[in-house]
Amino acid sequence: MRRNSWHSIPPVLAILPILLFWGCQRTKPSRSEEPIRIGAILPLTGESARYGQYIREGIDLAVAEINTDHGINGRPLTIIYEDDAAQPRLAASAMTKLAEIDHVPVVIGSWASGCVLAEAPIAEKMKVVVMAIAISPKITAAGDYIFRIQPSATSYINALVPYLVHKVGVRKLAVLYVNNDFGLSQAADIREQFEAQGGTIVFAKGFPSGTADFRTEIAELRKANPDAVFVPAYTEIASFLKQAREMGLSTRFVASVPFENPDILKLAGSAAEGVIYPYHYCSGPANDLDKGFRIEFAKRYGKEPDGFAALAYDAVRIIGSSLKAVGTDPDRIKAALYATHDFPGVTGKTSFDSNGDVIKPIIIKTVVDGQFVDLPSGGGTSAQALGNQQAD
Amino acid sequence: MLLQLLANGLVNGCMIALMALGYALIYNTTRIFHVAHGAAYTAAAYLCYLLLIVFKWPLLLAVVGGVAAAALLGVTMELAVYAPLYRRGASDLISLISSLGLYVALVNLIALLFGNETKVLRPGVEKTCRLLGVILTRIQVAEVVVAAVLLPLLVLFLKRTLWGKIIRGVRDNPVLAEVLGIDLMAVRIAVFAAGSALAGMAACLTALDVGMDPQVGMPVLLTAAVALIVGGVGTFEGPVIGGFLLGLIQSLIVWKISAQWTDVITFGVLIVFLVFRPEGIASRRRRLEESAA
Amino acid sequence: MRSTRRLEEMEATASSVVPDAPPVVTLECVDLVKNFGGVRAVDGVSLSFEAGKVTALVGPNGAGKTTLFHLLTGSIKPDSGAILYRGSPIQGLPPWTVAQMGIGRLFQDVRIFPNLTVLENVLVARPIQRGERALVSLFAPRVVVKEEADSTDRASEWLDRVGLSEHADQPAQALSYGQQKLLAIARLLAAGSDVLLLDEPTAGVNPMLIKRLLTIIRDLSGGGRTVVLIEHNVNVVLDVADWVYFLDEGQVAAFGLPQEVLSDPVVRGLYLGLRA
Amino acid sequence: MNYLWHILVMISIYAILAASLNLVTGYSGLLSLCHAAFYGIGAYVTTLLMMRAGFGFLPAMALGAALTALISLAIAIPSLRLRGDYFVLATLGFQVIIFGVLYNWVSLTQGPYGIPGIPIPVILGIPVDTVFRYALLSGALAVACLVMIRAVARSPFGRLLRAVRDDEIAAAALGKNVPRIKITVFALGAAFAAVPGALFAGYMRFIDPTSFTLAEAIFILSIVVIGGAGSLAGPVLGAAFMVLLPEALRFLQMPDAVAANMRQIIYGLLLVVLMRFRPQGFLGKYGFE
Repeated sequence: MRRNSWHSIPPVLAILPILLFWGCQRTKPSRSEEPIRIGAILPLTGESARYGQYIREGIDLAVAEINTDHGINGRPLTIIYEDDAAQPRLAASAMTKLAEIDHVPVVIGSWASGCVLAEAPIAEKMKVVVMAIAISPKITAAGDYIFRIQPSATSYINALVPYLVHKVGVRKLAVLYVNNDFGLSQAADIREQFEAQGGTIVFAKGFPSGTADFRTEIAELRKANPDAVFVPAYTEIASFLKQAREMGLSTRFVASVPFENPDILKLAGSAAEGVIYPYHYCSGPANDLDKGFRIEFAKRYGKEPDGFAALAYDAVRIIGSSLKAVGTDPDRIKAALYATHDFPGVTGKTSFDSNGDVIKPIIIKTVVDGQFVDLPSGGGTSAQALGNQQAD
Repeated sequence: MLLQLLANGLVNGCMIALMALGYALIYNTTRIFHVAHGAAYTAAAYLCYLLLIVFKWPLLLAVVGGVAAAALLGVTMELAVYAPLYRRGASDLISLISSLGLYVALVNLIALLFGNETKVLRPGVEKTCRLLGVILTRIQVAEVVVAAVLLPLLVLFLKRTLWGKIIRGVRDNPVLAEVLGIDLMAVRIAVFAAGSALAGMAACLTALDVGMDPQVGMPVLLTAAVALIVGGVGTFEGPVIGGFLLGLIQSLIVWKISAQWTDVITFGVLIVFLVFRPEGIASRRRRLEESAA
Repeated sequence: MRSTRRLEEMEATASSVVPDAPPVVTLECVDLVKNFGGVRAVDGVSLSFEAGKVTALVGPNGAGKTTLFHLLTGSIKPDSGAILYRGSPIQGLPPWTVAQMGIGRLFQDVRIFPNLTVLENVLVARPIQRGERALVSLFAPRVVVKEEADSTDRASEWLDRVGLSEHADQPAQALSYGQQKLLAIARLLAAGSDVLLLDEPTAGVNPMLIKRLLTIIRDLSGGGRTVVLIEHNVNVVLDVADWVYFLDEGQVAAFGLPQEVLSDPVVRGLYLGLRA
Repeated sequence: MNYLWHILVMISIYAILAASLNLVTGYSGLLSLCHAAFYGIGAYVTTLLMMRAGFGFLPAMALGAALTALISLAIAIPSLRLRGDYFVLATLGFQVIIFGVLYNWVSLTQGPYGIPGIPIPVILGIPVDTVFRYALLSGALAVACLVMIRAVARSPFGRLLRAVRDDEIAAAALGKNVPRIKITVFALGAAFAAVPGALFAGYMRFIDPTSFTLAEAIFILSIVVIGGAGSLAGPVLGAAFMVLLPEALRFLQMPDAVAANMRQIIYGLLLVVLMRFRPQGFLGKYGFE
């Protein structure tokens, strides 16, 4: 048992490099009749896997539609998916692999901001265009090749605060944020904006991602008695709302982007009624394009599209049209993206600013009778949202 | 306000205590740092979900099913992994690493089968009761009732009956116990079944109250392990006391500081106990390793 | 008090037996007490050990002999009483400090390092090696190489002495139990201990090896070292011991020359009767 | 080729991590679950020294290693009188605490935001700005660290470590100051763990606390165990295996929806099976028995 030597190493060790080299051999750069490959790095496992799944659904639908419509100038579009489990290390690995082995000109994703920031230097160096679906304000300055289809977290707050102050009349605001980069930056942004508008923040505390029990915070909130509670969080907010109603906390509840998630409605039930939140995708079909998208999506997946699916769908279509126009050279794709102006997307007219950040309308929404609905006076016009963007 | 905080701490303490007592049963007897206990916890919650939501079983049956599933999984892990290691005389560290492997594999299997998103067993707003200004949901009341019945009964059972004696005997000296004709493997199976069933009970009740996702097991397990050390390894009332203490401390942290510091302070408490009172609250004896040469 | 003589008498006798050479007491303990829970394992024991002599501790199981060794080597701390090494108190010092002062110990269950080779077991025991400092081993490898060559020579000598040279490169766990005892003794020798506390050196060892062991023990005490052994084998005690302490229930019940103590009827009843 | 260079960088990083943990766990028998914390402290200290104090990469890394060793003392001194499970639990506790501090001390570490824009390491005036150059740098540092760790392991100090692992009571009875030995090896392991931390920060050019979690600590430990605790080549082989395994599985045509979970399941089962049938790992001599 103690006499061991190299021959006792399991054969699997020998197989690994072979597998690896076989993999390298197998994926040669494409010829003209072969499919055009682009990459996607998403959290397909781990705690954030559900978002990866939504995005995937949007991507797959867009790709299917492009391919039934003659593909990219006759060549089919295919997506090579890589999982990053929302871990920057794995995102960097996946980015290098996609750029180096698969020679993709464009990578969609990732969803986690930290992953995008880890991808960015590699993408810059290897000249791969990244179309992130991530929210952190830091991505704005991540690099020349880095675009994003989702508005920056700050622009949501820019749209939300005037609504809260002027339409709802909130003077005292409590903030209960998920303690990660998203929650922290939302809390900081709203403090700045809200206080600038003359309001006061009467309570601000963080909680770890995944928290399911908010009863102690709720007891405190009852004492602090704010006009509204802003909860930038993921599905944790469902538990919060449920418990807040159970414990008779009767203020207005304000959420952030991840709130529009059918799971949250299912989890929170009637407790989700009346929650106000900013979003980038309307509930009713915004335009004819969106109407078609919703029908096709329902056909394919048997459900309503999610806002991330819609963003991903737009992203693929914008990339697809760039590919059609300029081919697969990343630098030319990049230039085409910067030149994109008022692209008709299912999430509204879409442009990119000089940082690669998206310019698109942000609307204020709420929940009525268990449905996400647009608030009529909350914006929705491109002009107003654009105004907010430029103020950013 | 204060009463509500105490009540919240108490309800959480009940669940930590259940989990910690189950963990203590296994740890005290087998000395395995059974991380996969967290996976048994998660599995119980998901089976309860499957029975209740998918198969539309009645609530009580679904909970029984969840508890039974945890017990079955615990016993299977013992038979398939730990027992062969024990027979080979492998060290605790081998068991620990195996246990980590089991945990990773099982949790990912659950994620594969059920998806990564949060699930709740009772969507929507729960009916509440009010008592002295304290608001509790019916599920929370059920949690307290179950814990109030199960915990004293179990602790008394373990302290007073032959079974308790056998388990303590095995803990103190497994070799001697075997010489005395105790079927060690049967005792191990029994503690894995009982300990995992307790984890399953805590899991089902917690899932009914606040829902679950595939990753819930590890933090619960770690909290239970801390409760065990703080309360006192080698006793059966120790983990229960430790569980309630931790429940209260965590409620206090959320109130006075912020939930984001809960882990740091919980494990800070662990370190303080490990260094200054490794025998825990409940044990009067110092640990043998400390004094004997 | 069951002891046949009082302590002062014992000492008087001890010095009167060997009038010509004034004895040098290297290690002694005074009124040592150690309780375990409610049990008095060591109950006011006073002993002294002389250089160049072999002192045997005998007594029934549970008499407190091994506990006494634990106390003398600092493994456990006495509740009260003093331990003096060459006149200065050492109670409460950690075991490695006690060992560094020159008090070595052979464990009842040998405690060799099973995964180290036989040679390595002895090398570890060499005192004050500069290469045992992490930074020296990292940044001054030449010093270490030289020191190691020297250490290896010395270690090989000790292995030769106990007759284990041919096993030098085997893992220590491959040795027989008796050989492991010899290895443990070689380790003690390499450590350069002045006082050797041997806990049942002959138990479980075959007669051939016992002979070799006893020769080594005699040589050691002849060379001026203080040897203390816990021993159940009467013949061994009669063979090598200069003095015998008889312990019972944590107290010294008798002291004297081996023949005297072992022929004492009380001792015979208590001890030999049990082990006949 | 960059993909292969990238994998080489990753293997180098994990080889140093595993080899340094091997000093603590394999040679000294101290199962530690806070190695990711040292890795993280190394990454953060190096990053902060480079970005806030203008240090070069190598001096920042060296200072990072020294500081990590210092911090490890605060962990080692109270924990080392604990044995077995208790020691493991204490290190686990410190892992959680250090992660919590990195995560919540926003003013110093930028907490969950992470630190982007870490400067490219410049070695002897040459910017390490391609994956190939980085592979050379990390490979060179890995070789340097492994040579040093080998020197330690083969020295009388290494022998002493193994003796303490086998029987610390016997070692103490031979005059060896067991706590000091343990504290020394713990600090040494921590110092070596800071080097891959610096490499990681310089390579990713972005760090956030989520790279230094308990799961990462378990991952490093499993590399040591799989490669073979207490052997010199084991950690390198283990690191290669554990880095290549998920990369190789990328090329297996598994349905994407299950692939990632399957990878984790395979990893978990691999640990279980290995412990059952080859507890000393691929190359190890010592199987925690």
